[in-house]
Amino acid sequence: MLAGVKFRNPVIAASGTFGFGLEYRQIAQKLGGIVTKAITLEPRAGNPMPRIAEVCGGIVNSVGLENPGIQRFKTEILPRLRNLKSRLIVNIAGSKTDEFVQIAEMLEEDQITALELNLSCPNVREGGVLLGQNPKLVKNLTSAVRKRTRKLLIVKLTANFVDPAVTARAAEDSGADAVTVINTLFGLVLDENGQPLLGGRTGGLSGPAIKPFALFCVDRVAAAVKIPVIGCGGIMNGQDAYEFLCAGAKMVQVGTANLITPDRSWKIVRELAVICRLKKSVQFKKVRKARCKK
Amino acid sequence: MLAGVKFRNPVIAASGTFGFGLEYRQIAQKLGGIVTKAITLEPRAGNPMPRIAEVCGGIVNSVGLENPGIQRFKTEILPRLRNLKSRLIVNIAGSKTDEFVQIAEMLEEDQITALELNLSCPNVREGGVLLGQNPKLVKNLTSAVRKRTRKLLIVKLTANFVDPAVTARAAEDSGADAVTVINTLFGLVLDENGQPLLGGRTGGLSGPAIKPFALFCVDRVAAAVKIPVIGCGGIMNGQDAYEFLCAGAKMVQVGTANLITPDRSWKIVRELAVICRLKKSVQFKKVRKARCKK
Amino acid sequence: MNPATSISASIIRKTKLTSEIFSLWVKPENTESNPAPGQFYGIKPPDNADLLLRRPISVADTKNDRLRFIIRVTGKGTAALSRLPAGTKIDILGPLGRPAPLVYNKNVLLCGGGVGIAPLFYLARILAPSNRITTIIGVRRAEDLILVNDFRTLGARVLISTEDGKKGIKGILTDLVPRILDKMAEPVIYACGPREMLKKIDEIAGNLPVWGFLEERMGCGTGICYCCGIRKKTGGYLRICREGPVVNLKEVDL
Amino acid sequence: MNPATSISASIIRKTKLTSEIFSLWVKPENTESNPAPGQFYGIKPPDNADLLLRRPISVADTKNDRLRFIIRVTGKGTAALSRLPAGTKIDILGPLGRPAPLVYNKNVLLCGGGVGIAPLFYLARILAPSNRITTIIGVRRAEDLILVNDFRTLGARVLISTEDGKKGIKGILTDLVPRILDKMAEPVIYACGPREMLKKIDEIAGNLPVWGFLEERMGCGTGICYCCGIRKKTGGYLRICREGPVVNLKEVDL
Ligand SMILES: Cc1cc2nc3c(=O)[nH]c(=O)nc-3n(C[C@H](O)[C@H](O)[C@H](O)COP(=O)(O)OP(=O)(O)OC[C@H]3O[C@@H](n4cnc5c(N)ncnc54)[C@H](O)[C@@H]3O)c2cc1C
Ligand SMILES: Cc1cc2nc3c(=O)[nH]c(=O)nc-3n(C[C@H](O)[C@H](O)[C@H](O)COP(=O)(O)OP(=O)(O)OC[C@H]3O[C@@H](n4cnc5c(N)ncnc54)[C@H](O)[C@@H]3O)c2cc1C
Ligand SMILES: Cc1cc2nc3c(=O)[nH]c(=O)nc-3n(C[C@H](O)[C@H](O)[C@H](O)COP(=O)(O)O)c2cc1C
Ligand SMILES: Cc1cc2nc3c(=O)[nH]c(=O)nc-3n(C[C@H](O)[C@H](O)[C@H](O)COP(=O)(O)O)c2cc1C
Ligand code: FES
Ligand code: FES
Repeated sequence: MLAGVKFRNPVIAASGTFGFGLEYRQIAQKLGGIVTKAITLEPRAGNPMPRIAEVCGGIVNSVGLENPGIQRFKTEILPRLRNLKSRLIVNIAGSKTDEFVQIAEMLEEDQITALELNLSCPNVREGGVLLGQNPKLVKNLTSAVRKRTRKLLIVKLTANFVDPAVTARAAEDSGADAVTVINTLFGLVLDENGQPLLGGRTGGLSGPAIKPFALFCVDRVAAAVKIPVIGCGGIMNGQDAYEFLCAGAKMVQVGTANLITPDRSWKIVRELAVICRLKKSVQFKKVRKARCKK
Repeated sequence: MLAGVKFRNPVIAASGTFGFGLEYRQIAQKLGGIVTKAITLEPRAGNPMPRIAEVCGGIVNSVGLENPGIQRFKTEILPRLRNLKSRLIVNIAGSKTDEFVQIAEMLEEDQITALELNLSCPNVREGGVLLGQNPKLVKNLTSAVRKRTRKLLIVKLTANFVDPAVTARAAEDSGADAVTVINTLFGLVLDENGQPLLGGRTGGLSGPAIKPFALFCVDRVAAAVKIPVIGCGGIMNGQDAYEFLCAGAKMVQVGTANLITPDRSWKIVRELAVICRLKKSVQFKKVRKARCKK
Repeated sequence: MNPATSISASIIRKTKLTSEIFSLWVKPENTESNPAPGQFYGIKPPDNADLLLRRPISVADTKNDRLRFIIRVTGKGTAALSRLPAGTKIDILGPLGRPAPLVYNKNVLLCGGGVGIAPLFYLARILAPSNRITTIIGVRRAEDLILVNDFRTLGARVLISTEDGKKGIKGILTDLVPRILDKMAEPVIYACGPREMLKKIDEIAGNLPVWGFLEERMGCGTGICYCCGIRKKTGGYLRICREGPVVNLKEVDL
Repeated sequence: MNPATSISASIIRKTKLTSEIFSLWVKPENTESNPAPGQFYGIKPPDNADLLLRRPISVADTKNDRLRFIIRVTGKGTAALSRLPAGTKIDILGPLGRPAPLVYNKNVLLCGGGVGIAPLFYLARILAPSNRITTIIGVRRAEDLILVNDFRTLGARVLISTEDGKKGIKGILTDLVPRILDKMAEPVIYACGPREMLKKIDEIAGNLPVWGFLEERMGCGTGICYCCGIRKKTGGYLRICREGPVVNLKEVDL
């Protein structure tokens, strides 16, 4: 249950790590939902190869925004996602507020439950600063999209060089229904000669390596806003998911783990169910208190 | 060589991970230098136990600022560090600008090469915001200390919720001789019941898990300032150290690795020497270019 | 359809083929898997937080329900796999990717550079009964040669190039290709090896289609992460793990 | 002085003592190490990015230059160690910490809760020739008992408490302490086990000093990270790895 909408279970496949849901529909249906790879107004080619590097406790990716654009998403992909038995969330990216708004307007299809605004895109107007690093831009963007969509509106926050509690409040104040915390951390990977390994030069760090930081952010954001927090970052198993719930998340997103085995999120659903039953969620309340005392 | 001062080699033991240099003097002497554990004006007890948790690819510590205070540091510890054959850097922490300044004034002893300002302390006046998250505070603090010390002045930056390139510029503009990039990332560790494991509730994440993020920050800061950058974060071996130099650092600090084996930094010195000889540092130039094109 | 679930398999035989290359015969538990030539598996290195991702490894042969992988140690993942003794259980995901197209009654040319010859062996075994097969194996040092006799046993003609000149012709694989192609009627070419080699062969082949077995650093191996693209001549990328790994080289920008 | 360099050691014998506890005899290479009772080693679990830190493990015995460790599997590090076969090389750092003070011609009482009895065995072996030793071993289930006969072989009197009542008295270790102490002249007490047990024993002992073997989560084990403090009654912390692990319980706040 998120902002009045029911989900089969609290585990969602994170954007960019489950394609568009076409490859593993049978898994997608068993999850709480799936978030599509980011969609932009125009098609994007993405970054040059290689796009992925393995690092200690995680991966760094520089896929970039490769996607067919909103038009082809609607004509070629959406129809194939019809009758999906779980919630479909579309991740939207753009470089201008206007692009986000246009895409949002084009996604009024019933089969879509929510839009997730991806704020980790370099913002053209502010010289390399990410949209998501500027609370004012977050506010403007969220309000602008809010006015044009009746879908559930989720804002996906970055914790790179910005306090996500601040941007979360900006999103909340502007009508967001929920926030996803966090996106990847910035990462640079050099090869043995000290040269950048990734085609995109730098990338985004995800996986277990970012889990303690992501938990910190979720805990902090959950204390700062009233809208639900979707926890994300390094969740590899049911225990990890449980910890995010204890830190104050209402639901979780699983990213990197899907790359290892496509049914990993479904395994996490089952593991989490066992743990929650065991703990009878008594712990939840305790933790919540521990957090609030802070 | 850092801001005109010669170091035996480019590897320094990072603050908080080599005590006060008393425990392993024989190793301390072989390094470029050592940074002491943070010193405050008054003695501090630090956080309750447990103070350390192991996580994937790293550790999260909540030691806090346990230290005997500047007075006892001067009377009990400094004399025992006399004739150290490497550079002694004192890490200073405080909750007010004034505290930093007072400590700086008390550390005019010849045996100290540099002061390192630890900006990762919650700032009392700004409601939980870290000193190091606010460029204006960084500016004021650095200027204030700069006026009172002739020592090498190093500012240790945090990359938690702030762009270290921005605070690095603030430090540079205010007379800092170098910046250390980065301190630990925020981290929360929960136990299997979802309860905070650390006595201090939250802590600082260090070790290999933060290396790609730290490299990103070093690369970014090195492009933003002219003063030398000391790279820090997840350096476990010579190759790691080499990568930080390639990313634009002039020297490196080794933290977590010292906890595993006290002579690890010395091993890194030797490994780094081999690598640099092999690569004849041709690579350095190439990388520098790659960076600047960005 | 790619499988969503990984399977447990036991290493039943491990052999060292050269100083750098080893062969694993594995037996998947409780499943039948019928990979086609060109397909690969994602092999999970032993549990270590440093080795999160699966390693894509082509099927080099099959026997009953057993799979053969031939692996060159190039980094920490393959090194970790090379240390596993027979009897160890490993976690594998597959078969993944689109198979190589099969042909009948053709003159087939297989070009394998280094360990790239491995997936071509499985292809050769399937094609051998109904095609005439010529194989060129190119390696740097004679001691890096693998599978030569296995190909001969299939009835294939085998040519060898070594850079040290100690076996076959002295030179690189692509030196041999023009001479061989000249003498082949309507050849069908399959090639696996470094990008430059594939590129060269494609040039030499002119209008003939060349089926290249491509490699790229992979995230998922299952088509969901978009990490393994190769640029299509018509624009955009195709995913090597999903639309590949075997592609018509005419259609991509190498 | 704590060593700065770790040493390589071979596991020469591994024995399972109970379902959870195993014993390792290891032989350090190229070094003599003469740990004293109460000291410990930092044992590096096998290479895995998930297991960065050393595990502090007390010396349970020595023989020539060999060291015995008795380890209970409580988490992933000790589990990983328990899976290493004899012959494996492990990386150890030590001896670390301050030894237990030794006494002569005394009535010594050793109180070991669970695997806490392990370091007391080494102490007992050193003290046995010149002291009268009484040992109390407290465990939950009779099958968790270890070292009982070893202590008897040293000539020590051994008393047992089990919570399931299947061996010795039914109850906990501290139930036995008052009765034993009453009958001992000028006893010297050493205790190792859970904090509550140490606390209770210290209370029971009144003015008698109790040498407690303390545990805390450690970062370095060598005194440089300040992660392992215990509050001193006089204020501030002492480092268990450096000023301990054996401390006079009267001086600390348990
Ligand atoms: C479809 C396909 C089939 C393959 N079949 C075989 C085979 O049959 N035999 C064989 O020896 N090798 C094969 N390779 C190459 C093999 O996957 C890599 O050599 C291996 O992943 C390297 O892993 P590592 O841990 O040893 O190296 P590291 O450099 O430590 O690996 C780090 C990361 O980079 C990836 N990586 C590094 N090099 C490559 C590469 N060349 N291709 C893809 N990913 C790479 C790894 O998978 C890992 O994620 C194949 C590759 C692909 C894409
Ligand atoms: C001085 C000293 C001597 C010890 N001697 C012995 C001994 O002889 N035999 C024995 O079985 N155990 C002994 N212990 C306890 C042993 O160190 C822990 O049980 C072990 O570190 C747990 O590691 P793990 O990976 O299995 O558990 P995990 O819970 O996975 O460990 C996670 C982290 O917490 C630390 N940790 C967890 N529990 C403890 C603990 N109780 N004490 C210290 N660190 C802990 C680990 O070292 C590791 O860094 C001793 C502890 C200390 C401090
Ligand atoms: C290969 C890859 C591609 C991703 N693409 C996107 C994306 O398009 N949009 C987005 O908001 N997040 C994207 N992410 C971030 C993930 O959705 C997720 O927030 C992040 O990886 C942290 O979670 P994890 O540690 O579970 O992977 C991507 C992550 C990976 C690994
Ligand atoms: C146990 C511990 C204590 C630390 N104490 C301090 C400190 O007092 N002052 C400080 O500036 N940094 C402190 N740090 C941060 C380190 O100096 C270093 O910046 C950080 O750990 C990242 O480097 P690493 O990944 O190599 O450990 C501490 C780190 C650890 C692990
Ligand atoms: S590796 Fe993920 S799409 Fe190919
Ligand atoms: S564990 Fe580091 S000081 Fe004791």
